[in-house]
Amino acid sequence: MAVRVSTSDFDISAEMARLTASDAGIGGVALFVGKVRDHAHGEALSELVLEHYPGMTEAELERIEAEAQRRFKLSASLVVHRVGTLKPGDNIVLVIACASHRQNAFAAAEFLMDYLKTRAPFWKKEVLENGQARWVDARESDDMAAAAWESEQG
Amino acid sequence: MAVRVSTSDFDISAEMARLTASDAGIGGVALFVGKVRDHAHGEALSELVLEHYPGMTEAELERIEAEAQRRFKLSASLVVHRVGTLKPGDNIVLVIACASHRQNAFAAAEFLMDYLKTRAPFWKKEVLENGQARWVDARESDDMAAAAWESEQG
Amino acid sequence: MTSAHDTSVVLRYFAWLREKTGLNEERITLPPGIATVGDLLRWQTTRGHPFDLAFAKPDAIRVALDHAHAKHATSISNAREIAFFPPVTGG
Amino acid sequence: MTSAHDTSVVLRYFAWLREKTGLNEERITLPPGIATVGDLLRWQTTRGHPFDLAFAKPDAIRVALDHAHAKHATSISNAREIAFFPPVTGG
Repeated sequence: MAVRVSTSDFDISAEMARLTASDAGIGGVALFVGKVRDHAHGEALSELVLEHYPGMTEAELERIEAEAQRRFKLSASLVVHRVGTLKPGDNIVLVIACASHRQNAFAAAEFLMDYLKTRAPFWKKEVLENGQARWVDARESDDMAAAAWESEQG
Repeated sequence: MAVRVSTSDFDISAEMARLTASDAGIGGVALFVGKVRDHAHGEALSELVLEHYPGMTEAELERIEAEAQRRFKLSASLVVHRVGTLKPGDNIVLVIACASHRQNAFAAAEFLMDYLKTRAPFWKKEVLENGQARWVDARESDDMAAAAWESEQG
Repeated sequence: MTSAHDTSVVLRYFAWLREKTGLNEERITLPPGIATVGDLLRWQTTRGHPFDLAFAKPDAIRVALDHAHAKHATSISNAREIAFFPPVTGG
Repeated sequence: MTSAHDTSVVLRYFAWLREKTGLNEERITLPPGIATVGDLLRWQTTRGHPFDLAFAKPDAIRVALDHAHAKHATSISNAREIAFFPPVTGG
Protein backbone atom coordinates (compact mmCIF):
# COMPACT_ATOMS: atom_id res chain seq x y z
CA MET A 1 0.00 0.00 0.00
CA ALA A 2 1.58 3.27 -1.04
CA VAL A 3 0.75 6.73 -2.34
CA ARG A 4 3.16 9.17 -3.91
CA VAL A 5 3.09 12.70 -5.32
CA SER A 6 5.84 13.35 -7.82
CA THR A 7 7.03 15.85 -10.38
CA SER A 8 8.68 13.07 -12.41
CA ASP A 9 7.18 10.31 -14.55
CA PHE A 10 6.61 6.74 -13.37
CA ASP A 11 7.69 3.39 -14.84
CA ILE A 12 4.60 1.20 -14.90
CA SER A 13 6.46 -2.11 -15.32
CA ALA A 14 8.84 -1.34 -12.45
CA GLU A 15 6.05 -0.19 -10.14
CA MET A 16 4.01 -3.29 -10.87
CA ALA A 17 6.97 -5.63 -10.41
CA ARG A 18 7.75 -4.05 -7.03
CA LEU A 19 4.12 -4.29 -5.93
CA THR A 20 3.61 -7.94 -6.86
CA ALA A 21 7.06 -9.30 -5.93
CA SER A 22 6.19 -10.19 -2.36
CA ASP A 23 2.86 -11.96 -2.87
CA ALA A 24 2.48 -14.90 -5.25
CA GLY A 25 -1.20 -15.18 -4.31
CA ILE A 26 -1.96 -12.26 -6.62
CA GLY A 27 -3.92 -13.44 -9.66
CA GLY A 28 -5.21 -10.15 -11.08
CA VAL A 29 -3.70 -6.69 -11.39
CA ALA A 30 -5.80 -3.79 -12.69
CA LEU A 31 -4.00 -0.60 -13.64
CA PHE A 32 -5.13 2.79 -14.81
CA VAL A 33 -3.05 5.55 -16.35
CA GLY A 34 -4.49 9.03 -16.88
CA LYS A 35 -2.80 11.06 -19.60
CA VAL A 36 -2.80 14.67 -20.78
CA ARG A 37 -4.97 15.03 -23.90
CA ASP A 38 -3.84 17.34 -26.68
CA HIS A 39 -7.05 19.32 -26.72
CA ALA A 40 -9.57 20.88 -24.33
CA HIS A 41 -13.07 21.92 -25.41
CA GLY A 42 -11.93 21.85 -29.04
CA GLU A 43 -8.86 24.01 -28.46
CA ALA A 44 -5.28 22.80 -28.85
CA LEU A 45 -3.65 22.34 -25.44
CA SER A 46 -0.12 23.51 -24.83
CA GLU A 47 0.41 22.62 -21.14
CA LEU A 48 -1.44 21.25 -18.16
CA VAL A 49 -0.32 22.68 -14.82
CA LEU A 50 -1.11 20.55 -11.77
CA GLU A 51 -1.27 22.18 -8.36
CA HIS A 52 -1.85 20.29 -5.13
CA TYR A 53 -2.04 20.71 -1.35
CA PRO A 54 1.09 19.09 0.10
CA GLY A 55 0.28 17.23 3.29
CA MET A 56 -3.44 16.98 2.68
CA THR A 57 -2.90 15.26 -0.67
CA GLU A 58 -0.97 12.40 0.88
CA ALA A 59 -3.40 12.16 3.82
CA GLU A 60 -6.42 12.04 1.52
CA LEU A 61 -4.87 9.52 -0.88
CA GLU A 62 -4.01 7.30 2.09
CA ARG A 63 -7.59 7.47 3.34
CA ILE A 64 -8.91 6.56 -0.12
CA GLU A 65 -6.44 3.71 -0.47
CA ALA A 66 -7.29 2.34 2.99
CA GLU A 67 -10.99 2.34 2.07
CA ALA A 68 -10.27 0.49 -1.21
CA GLN A 69 -8.17 -2.04 0.71
CA ARG A 70 -11.04 -2.60 3.17
CA ARG A 71 -13.74 -2.94 0.50
CA PHE A 72 -11.90 -5.07 -2.03
CA LYS A 73 -9.43 -7.11 0.05
CA LEU A 74 -6.45 -5.96 -1.98
CA SER A 75 -3.11 -7.71 -1.73
CA ALA A 76 -1.32 -4.51 -2.70
CA SER A 77 -2.05 -1.13 -4.25
CA LEU A 78 -0.36 2.03 -5.43
CA VAL A 79 -1.38 5.55 -6.34
CA VAL A 80 1.14 7.88 -8.01
CA HIS A 81 0.02 11.38 -9.04
CA ARG A 82 2.19 13.89 -10.84
CA VAL A 83 2.24 17.63 -10.18
CA GLY A 84 3.87 20.55 -11.98
CA THR A 85 3.81 21.38 -15.67
CA LEU A 86 2.88 18.56 -18.04
CA LYS A 87 2.64 18.34 -21.83
CA PRO A 88 0.10 16.54 -24.08
CA GLY A 89 0.79 12.80 -23.99
CA ASP A 90 2.40 12.96 -20.54
CA ASN A 91 1.21 10.62 -17.82
CA ILE A 92 -0.74 12.26 -14.97
CA VAL A 93 -1.78 9.47 -12.65
CA LEU A 94 -1.11 5.77 -12.08
CA VAL A 95 -3.34 3.50 -10.04
CA ILE A 96 -2.57 -0.19 -9.46
CA ALA A 97 -4.78 -2.65 -7.59
CA CYS A 98 -3.67 -6.24 -6.94
CA ALA A 99 -6.09 -8.95 -5.80
CA SER A 100 -6.60 -12.69 -5.99
CA HIS A 101 -9.15 -12.35 -8.77
CA ARG A 102 -9.85 -9.84 -11.51
CA GLN A 103 -13.25 -8.58 -10.35
CA ASN A 104 -11.88 -7.08 -7.13
CA ALA A 105 -8.82 -5.70 -8.90
CA PHE A 106 -10.96 -3.92 -11.52
CA ALA A 107 -13.48 -2.62 -8.99
CA ALA A 108 -10.73 -1.29 -6.72
CA ALA A 109 -8.94 0.52 -9.54
CA GLU A 110 -12.20 2.21 -10.59
CA PHE A 111 -13.03 3.07 -6.99
CA LEU A 112 -9.57 4.58 -6.45
CA MET A 113 -9.93 6.73 -9.58
CA ASP A 114 -13.50 7.83 -8.79
CA TYR A 115 -12.56 8.90 -5.27
CA LEU A 116 -9.25 10.43 -6.26
CA LYS A 117 -11.05 12.58 -8.84
CA THR A 118 -13.52 13.98 -6.31
CA ARG A 119 -11.55 14.05 -3.03
CA ALA A 120 -7.78 14.33 -3.56
CA PRO A 121 -6.72 18.02 -3.53
CA PHE A 122 -5.30 18.45 -7.03
CA TRP A 123 -6.25 21.23 -9.44
CA LYS A 124 -5.60 21.39 -13.17
CA LYS A 125 -4.97 24.55 -15.12
CA GLU A 126 -5.12 24.29 -18.91
CA VAL A 127 -2.79 26.48 -20.93
CA LEU A 128 -3.98 26.64 -24.53
CA GLU A 129 -1.84 27.16 -27.59
CA ASN A 130 -3.64 30.47 -28.16
CA GLY A 131 -2.13 31.66 -24.87
CA GLN A 132 -5.28 31.51 -22.76
CA ALA A 133 -5.14 29.75 -19.40
CA ARG A 134 -8.06 28.51 -17.33
CA TRP A 135 -8.73 26.36 -14.32
CA VAL A 136 -10.53 23.13 -15.18
CA ASP A 137 -14.09 22.88 -13.85
CA ALA A 138 -15.05 19.87 -11.78
CA ARG A 139 -17.27 17.44 -13.72
CA GLU A 140 -20.64 16.56 -12.32
CA SER A 141 -20.25 13.06 -13.80
CA ASP A 142 -17.23 12.50 -11.53
CA ASP A 143 -19.26 13.44 -8.45
CA MET A 144 -21.96 11.00 -9.52
CA ALA A 145 -19.43 8.22 -10.11
CA ALA A 146 -18.03 8.68 -6.61
CA ALA A 147 -21.49 9.00 -5.06
CA ALA A 148 -22.54 5.69 -6.64
CA TRP A 149 -20.05 3.87 -4.41
CA GLU A 150 -21.62 5.40 -1.27
CA SER A 151 -24.77 3.35 -1.69
CA GLU A 152 -22.77 0.13 -2.10
CA GLN A 153 -21.34 -2.15 0.58
CA GLY A 154 -20.44 -0.30 3.82
CA MET B 1 -5.59 -2.76 -32.42
CA ALA B 2 -3.53 -5.89 -31.99
CA VAL B 3 -3.62 -9.37 -30.52
CA ARG B 4 -0.65 -11.61 -29.89
CA VAL B 5 0.02 -15.12 -28.60
CA SER B 6 3.49 -15.53 -27.20
CA THR B 7 5.66 -17.92 -25.22
CA SER B 8 7.69 -15.01 -23.85
CA ASP B 9 6.83 -12.34 -21.29
CA PHE B 10 5.62 -8.83 -22.16
CA ASP B 11 6.90 -5.42 -21.11
CA ILE B 12 3.88 -3.44 -19.97
CA SER B 13 5.54 0.00 -20.17
CA ALA B 14 6.86 -0.64 -23.67
CA GLU B 15 3.53 -2.01 -24.92
CA MET B 16 1.63 0.94 -23.51
CA ALA B 17 4.10 3.49 -24.90
CA ARG B 18 3.79 1.92 -28.37
CA LEU B 19 -0.01 1.89 -28.16
CA THR B 20 -0.43 5.51 -27.07
CA ALA B 21 2.39 7.09 -29.11
CA SER B 22 0.30 7.86 -32.17
CA ASP B 23 -2.78 9.39 -30.54
CA ALA B 24 -2.53 12.34 -28.13
CA GLY B 25 -6.33 12.36 -27.76
CA ILE B 26 -6.06 9.41 -25.35
CA GLY B 27 -6.94 10.50 -21.81
CA GLY B 28 -7.43 7.14 -20.08
CA VAL B 29 -5.66 3.80 -20.34
CA ALA B 30 -6.98 0.78 -18.44
CA LEU B 31 -4.73 -2.26 -18.19
CA PHE B 32 -5.16 -5.72 -16.75
CA VAL B 33 -2.49 -8.29 -16.05
CA GLY B 34 -3.42 -11.85 -15.12
CA LYS B 35 -0.77 -13.74 -13.14
CA VAL B 36 -0.10 -17.32 -12.10
CA ARG B 37 -1.07 -17.80 -8.44
CA ASP B 38 1.10 -20.00 -6.24
CA HIS B 39 -1.78 -22.20 -5.14
CA ALA B 40 -4.81 -23.96 -6.55
CA HIS B 41 -7.66 -25.24 -4.37
CA GLY B 42 -5.36 -25.02 -1.33
CA GLU B 43 -2.52 -26.98 -2.95
CA ALA B 44 0.88 -25.52 -3.78
CA LEU B 45 1.22 -24.99 -7.52
CA SER B 46 4.41 -25.92 -9.33
CA GLU B 47 3.58 -25.03 -12.94
CA LEU B 48 0.75 -23.82 -15.10
CA VAL B 49 0.75 -25.20 -18.65
CA LEU B 50 -1.18 -23.17 -21.22
CA GLU B 51 -2.39 -24.85 -24.40
CA HIS B 52 -4.16 -23.02 -27.21
CA TYR B 53 -5.58 -23.50 -30.71
CA PRO B 54 -3.27 -21.67 -33.13
CA GLY B 55 -5.25 -19.91 -35.82
CA MET B 56 -8.55 -19.92 -33.97
CA THR B 57 -7.02 -18.13 -30.98
CA GLU B 58 -5.95 -15.16 -33.06
CA ALA B 59 -9.23 -15.13 -35.00
CA GLU B 60 -11.29 -15.20 -31.80
CA LEU B 61 -9.20 -12.55 -30.04
CA GLU B 62 -9.55 -10.29 -33.07
CA ARG B 63 -13.32 -10.77 -33.04
CA ILE B 64 -13.45 -9.90 -29.33
CA GLU B 65 -11.22 -6.86 -29.81
CA ALA B 66 -13.30 -5.59 -32.75
CA GLU B 67 -16.45 -5.87 -30.63
CA ALA B 68 -14.79 -3.94 -27.77
CA GLN B 69 -13.65 -1.30 -30.24
CA ARG B 70 -17.20 -0.96 -31.55
CA ARG B 71 -18.86 -0.78 -28.14
CA PHE B 72 -16.42 1.50 -26.36
CA LYS B 73 -14.95 3.70 -29.13
CA LEU B 74 -11.40 2.77 -28.26
CA SER B 75 -8.47 4.75 -29.62
CA ALA B 76 -6.25 1.69 -29.34
CA SER B 77 -6.15 -1.71 -27.68
CA LEU B 78 -3.94 -4.72 -27.18
CA VAL B 79 -4.34 -8.30 -26.03
CA VAL B 80 -1.25 -10.42 -25.35
CA HIS B 81 -1.69 -13.98 -24.04
CA ARG B 82 1.12 -16.30 -23.12
CA VAL B 83 1.22 -20.03 -23.82
CA GLY B 84 3.55 -22.80 -22.73
CA THR B 85 4.82 -23.61 -19.24
CA LEU B 86 4.56 -20.81 -16.66
CA LYS B 87 5.60 -20.57 -13.01
CA PRO B 88 3.86 -18.95 -10.01
CA GLY B 89 4.22 -15.16 -10.27
CA ASP B 90 4.57 -15.24 -14.06
CA ASN B 91 2.36 -13.02 -16.19
CA ILE B 92 -0.32 -14.83 -18.22
CA VAL B 93 -2.29 -12.16 -20.01
CA LEU B 94 -2.11 -8.42 -20.72
CA VAL B 95 -5.07 -6.34 -21.86
CA ILE B 96 -4.79 -2.62 -22.62
CA ALA B 97 -7.69 -0.35 -23.60
CA CYS B 98 -7.12 3.31 -24.54
CA ALA B 99 -9.97 5.82 -24.75
CA SER B 100 -10.65 9.53 -24.37
CA HIS B 101 -12.07 9.02 -20.89
CA ARG B 102 -11.61 6.53 -18.10
CA GLN B 103 -15.10 5.01 -18.03
CA ASN B 104 -14.82 3.57 -21.55
CA ALA B 105 -11.25 2.42 -20.95
CA PHE B 106 -12.23 0.52 -17.78
CA ALA B 107 -15.37 -0.97 -19.32
CA ALA B 108 -13.47 -2.13 -22.40
CA ALA B 109 -10.70 -3.78 -20.37
CA GLU B 110 -13.28 -5.68 -18.31
CA PHE B 111 -15.23 -6.63 -21.43
CA LEU B 112 -12.06 -7.92 -23.13
CA MET B 113 -11.18 -10.04 -20.09
CA ASP B 114 -14.72 -11.40 -19.63
CA TYR B 115 -14.96 -12.44 -23.27
CA LEU B 116 -11.41 -13.72 -23.50
CA LYS B 117 -12.08 -15.97 -20.48
CA THR B 118 -15.15 -17.55 -22.05
CA ARG B 119 -14.41 -17.53 -25.80
CA ALA B 120 -10.68 -17.52 -26.59
CA PRO B 121 -9.42 -21.11 -27.03
CA PHE B 122 -6.88 -21.42 -24.23
CA TRP B 123 -6.75 -24.22 -21.68
CA LYS B 124 -4.87 -24.30 -18.39
CA LYS B 125 -3.37 -27.37 -16.81
CA GLU B 126 -2.25 -27.09 -13.21
CA VAL B 127 0.78 -29.10 -12.14
CA LEU B 128 0.90 -29.29 -8.34
CA GLU B 129 3.99 -29.62 -6.19
CA ASN B 130 2.72 -33.05 -5.10
CA GLY B 131 3.10 -34.15 -8.73
CA GLN B 132 -0.58 -34.26 -9.64
CA ALA B 133 -1.72 -32.54 -12.82
CA ARG B 134 -5.25 -31.52 -13.73
CA TRP B 135 -7.04 -29.45 -16.34
CA VAL B 136 -8.66 -26.35 -14.86
CA ASP B 137 -12.47 -26.37 -14.88
CA ALA B 138 -14.29 -23.45 -16.47
CA ARG B 139 -15.84 -21.15 -13.86
CA GLU B 140 -19.57 -20.54 -14.01
CA SER B 141 -18.93 -17.00 -12.71
CA ASP B 142 -16.93 -16.27 -15.85
CA ASP B 143 -19.82 -17.37 -18.05
CA MET B 144 -22.16 -15.13 -16.10
CA ALA B 145 -19.78 -12.16 -16.37
CA ALA B 146 -19.65 -12.56 -20.15
CA ALA B 147 -23.39 -13.14 -20.43
CA ALA B 148 -24.07 -9.90 -18.54
CA TRP B 149 -22.63 -7.93 -21.48
CA GLU B 150 -25.05 -9.62 -23.90
CA SER B 151 -28.01 -7.77 -22.41
CA GLU B 152 -26.22 -4.42 -22.64
CA GLN B 153 -25.95 -2.08 -25.62
CA GLY B 154 -26.09 -3.82 -29.00
CA MET C 1 -3.12 -32.33 -52.45
CA THR C 2 -6.79 -31.72 -51.73
CA SER C 3 -8.95 -31.83 -54.86
CA ALA C 4 -12.13 -29.83 -55.34
CA HIS C 5 -14.14 -33.00 -54.71
CA ASP C 6 -12.32 -34.04 -51.56
CA THR C 7 -14.95 -34.40 -48.84
CA SER C 8 -12.49 -35.12 -46.04
CA VAL C 9 -12.28 -32.90 -42.98
CA VAL C 10 -9.59 -32.34 -40.41
CA LEU C 11 -10.65 -33.09 -36.84
CA ARG C 12 -8.58 -31.47 -34.09
CA TYR C 13 -8.51 -32.22 -30.37
CA PHE C 14 -7.38 -30.01 -27.50
CA ALA C 15 -6.68 -30.23 -23.76
CA TRP C 16 -8.18 -33.35 -22.14
CA LEU C 17 -9.87 -34.35 -25.41
CA ARG C 18 -6.43 -34.49 -26.99
CA GLU C 19 -5.16 -36.56 -24.08
CA LYS C 20 -8.15 -38.92 -23.97
CA THR C 21 -8.26 -39.53 -27.73
CA GLY C 22 -4.48 -39.65 -28.00
CA LEU C 23 -4.82 -37.50 -31.14
CA ASN C 24 -3.77 -33.99 -32.00
CA GLU C 25 -5.59 -34.20 -35.30
CA GLU C 26 -6.80 -36.62 -37.95
CA ARG C 27 -8.00 -36.29 -41.54
CA ILE C 28 -11.15 -38.24 -42.09
CA THR C 29 -14.09 -38.62 -44.48
CA LEU C 30 -17.25 -38.52 -42.40
CA PRO C 31 -19.95 -41.12 -43.04
CA PRO C 32 -23.17 -39.82 -44.60
CA GLY C 33 -25.99 -38.56 -42.37
CA ILE C 34 -23.93 -36.29 -40.14
CA ALA C 35 -25.59 -32.90 -40.54
CA THR C 36 -24.98 -31.02 -37.30
CA VAL C 37 -22.38 -30.63 -34.61
CA GLY C 38 -24.63 -32.71 -32.36
CA ASP C 39 -24.68 -35.54 -34.96
CA LEU C 40 -20.91 -35.42 -35.08
CA LEU C 41 -20.58 -35.70 -31.29
CA ARG C 42 -22.93 -38.70 -31.24
CA TRP C 43 -20.97 -40.32 -34.08
CA GLN C 44 -17.73 -39.93 -32.10
CA THR C 45 -19.17 -42.12 -29.31
CA THR C 46 -19.73 -44.91 -31.86
CA ARG C 47 -16.07 -45.13 -32.87
CA GLY C 48 -15.08 -47.42 -30.02
CA HIS C 49 -12.20 -46.97 -27.62
CA PRO C 50 -10.98 -44.32 -26.74
CA PHE C 51 -13.59 -42.14 -28.46
CA ASP C 52 -16.52 -43.65 -26.56
CA LEU C 53 -15.03 -42.51 -23.26
CA ALA C 54 -13.68 -39.17 -24.52
CA PHE C 55 -17.10 -38.19 -25.89
CA ALA C 56 -19.26 -39.78 -23.19
CA LYS C 57 -20.40 -36.34 -21.96
CA PRO C 58 -21.14 -34.28 -25.08
CA ASP C 59 -22.51 -31.36 -23.04
CA ALA C 60 -19.01 -30.84 -21.62
CA ILE C 61 -17.53 -30.52 -25.10
CA ARG C 62 -17.26 -27.39 -27.24
CA VAL C 63 -16.88 -27.47 -31.01
CA ALA C 64 -15.44 -24.98 -33.48
CA LEU C 65 -16.04 -25.03 -37.25
CA ASP C 66 -13.21 -23.43 -39.24
CA HIS C 67 -12.00 -21.45 -36.20
CA ALA C 68 -15.44 -20.23 -35.10
CA HIS C 69 -17.47 -21.41 -32.12
CA ALA C 70 -20.50 -23.52 -33.08
CA LYS C 71 -23.53 -24.67 -31.12
CA HIS C 72 -24.56 -28.33 -31.08
CA ALA C 73 -27.43 -27.50 -33.44
CA THR C 74 -25.18 -25.80 -35.99
CA SER C 75 -24.89 -27.41 -39.43
CA ILE C 76 -21.37 -28.61 -40.20
CA SER C 77 -22.07 -28.08 -43.93
CA ASN C 78 -18.81 -27.10 -45.63
CA ALA C 79 -16.48 -26.97 -42.62
CA ARG C 80 -12.93 -28.08 -43.49
CA GLU C 81 -11.56 -28.06 -39.95
CA ILE C 82 -13.58 -29.13 -36.93
CA ALA C 83 -12.14 -28.85 -33.43
CA PHE C 84 -13.23 -30.49 -30.18
CA PHE C 85 -12.28 -29.07 -26.81
CA PRO C 86 -13.46 -28.51 -23.23
CA PRO C 87 -14.82 -25.09 -22.15
CA VAL C 88 -11.98 -22.63 -22.41
CA THR C 89 -10.03 -21.51 -19.33
CA GLY C 90 -7.61 -18.82 -20.46
CA GLY C 91 -7.03 -15.34 -19.10
CA MET D 1 7.03 30.31 18.27
CA THR D 2 3.41 29.39 18.84
CA SER D 3 2.46 29.44 22.54
CA ALA D 4 -0.14 27.15 24.06
CA HIS D 5 -2.52 30.10 24.22
CA ASP D 6 -1.99 31.20 20.62
CA THR D 7 -5.41 31.25 18.98
CA SER D 8 -4.15 32.12 15.51
CA VAL D 9 -4.82 29.86 12.55
CA VAL D 10 -3.11 29.43 9.21
CA LEU D 11 -5.39 30.05 6.24
CA ARG D 12 -4.28 28.55 2.93
CA TYR D 13 -5.53 29.24 -0.59
CA PHE D 14 -5.27 27.06 -3.71
CA ALA D 15 -5.91 27.27 -7.47
CA TRP D 16 -8.08 30.24 -8.44
CA LEU D 17 -8.63 31.17 -4.79
CA ARG D 18 -4.87 31.59 -4.45
CA GLU D 19 -4.81 33.70 -7.59
CA LYS D 20 -7.83 35.84 -6.67
CA THR D 21 -6.69 36.51 -3.09
CA GLY D 22 -3.06 36.88 -4.13
CA LEU D 23 -2.18 34.78 -1.08
CA ASN D 24 -0.64 31.35 -0.65
CA GLU D 25 -1.25 31.49 3.07
CA GLU D 26 -1.65 33.87 6.00
CA ARG D 27 -1.53 33.52 9.76
CA ILE D 28 -4.46 35.27 11.39
CA THR D 29 -6.42 35.46 14.64
CA LEU D 30 -10.08 35.09 13.75
CA PRO D 31 -12.58 37.49 15.30
CA PRO D 32 -14.99 36.00 17.86
CA GLY D 33 -18.30 34.54 16.67
CA ILE D 34 -16.96 32.35 13.87
CA ALA D 35 -18.14 28.87 14.79
CA THR D 36 -18.52 27.00 11.51
CA VAL D 37 -16.95 26.74 8.08
CA GLY D 38 -19.99 28.64 6.77
CA ASP D 39 -19.36 31.48 9.24
CA LEU D 40 -15.77 31.64 8.06
CA LEU D 41 -16.78 31.87 4.39
CA ARG D 42 -19.21 34.70 5.18
CA TRP D 43 -16.53 36.51 7.19
CA GLN D 44 -14.13 36.31 4.22
CA THR D 45 -16.57 38.36 2.12
CA THR D 46 -16.45 41.15 4.75
CA ARG D 47 -12.69 41.65 4.46
CA GLY D 48 -12.90 43.95 1.45
CA HIS D 49 -10.97 43.64 -1.78
CA PRO D 50 -9.91 41.09 -3.04
CA PHE D 51 -11.63 38.76 -0.56
CA ASP D 52 -15.14 40.03 -1.34
CA LEU D 53 -14.79 38.94 -4.96
CA ALA D 54 -12.85 35.72 -4.27
CA PHE D 55 -15.51 34.52 -1.81
CA ALA D 56 -18.58 35.90 -3.61
CA LYS D 57 -19.83 32.39 -4.42
CA PRO D 58 -19.29 30.34 -1.25
CA ASP D 59 -21.06 27.28 -2.72
CA ALA D 60 -18.23 27.00 -5.27
CA ILE D 61 -15.64 26.83 -2.49
CA ARG D 62 -14.43 23.77 -0.60
CA VAL D 63 -12.80 23.93 2.81
CA ALA D 64 -10.42 21.56 4.61
CA LEU D 65 -9.72 21.65 8.35
CA ASP D 66 -6.30 20.29 9.25
CA HIS D 67 -6.04 18.33 5.97
CA ALA D 68 -9.55 16.84 6.09
CA HIS D 69 -12.56 17.85 3.98
CA ALA D 70 -15.21 19.76 5.94
CA LYS D 71 -18.80 20.69 5.14
CA HIS D 72 -20.03 24.25 5.49
CA ALA D 73 -21.88 23.25 8.67
CA THR D 74 -18.78 21.74 10.31
CA SER D 75 -17.46 23.44 13.45
CA ILE D 76 -13.98 24.89 12.98
CA SER D 77 -13.33 24.36 16.72
CA ASN D 78 -9.64 23.64 17.20
CA ALA D 79 -8.44 23.61 13.60
CA ARG D 80 -4.91 25.00 13.21
CA GLU D 81 -4.82 25.04 9.42
CA ILE D 82 -7.80 25.91 7.28
CA ALA D 83 -7.63 25.66 3.50
CA PHE D 84 -9.89 27.17 0.83
CA PHE D 85 -10.03 25.77 -2.70
CA PRO D 86 -12.32 25.05 -5.67
CA PRO D 87 -13.72 21.55 -6.25
CA VAL D 88 -10.78 19.25 -7.00
CA THR D 89 -9.94 18.25 -10.57
CA GLY D 90 -7.08 15.76 -10.34
CA GLY D 91 -6.76 12.30 -11.86
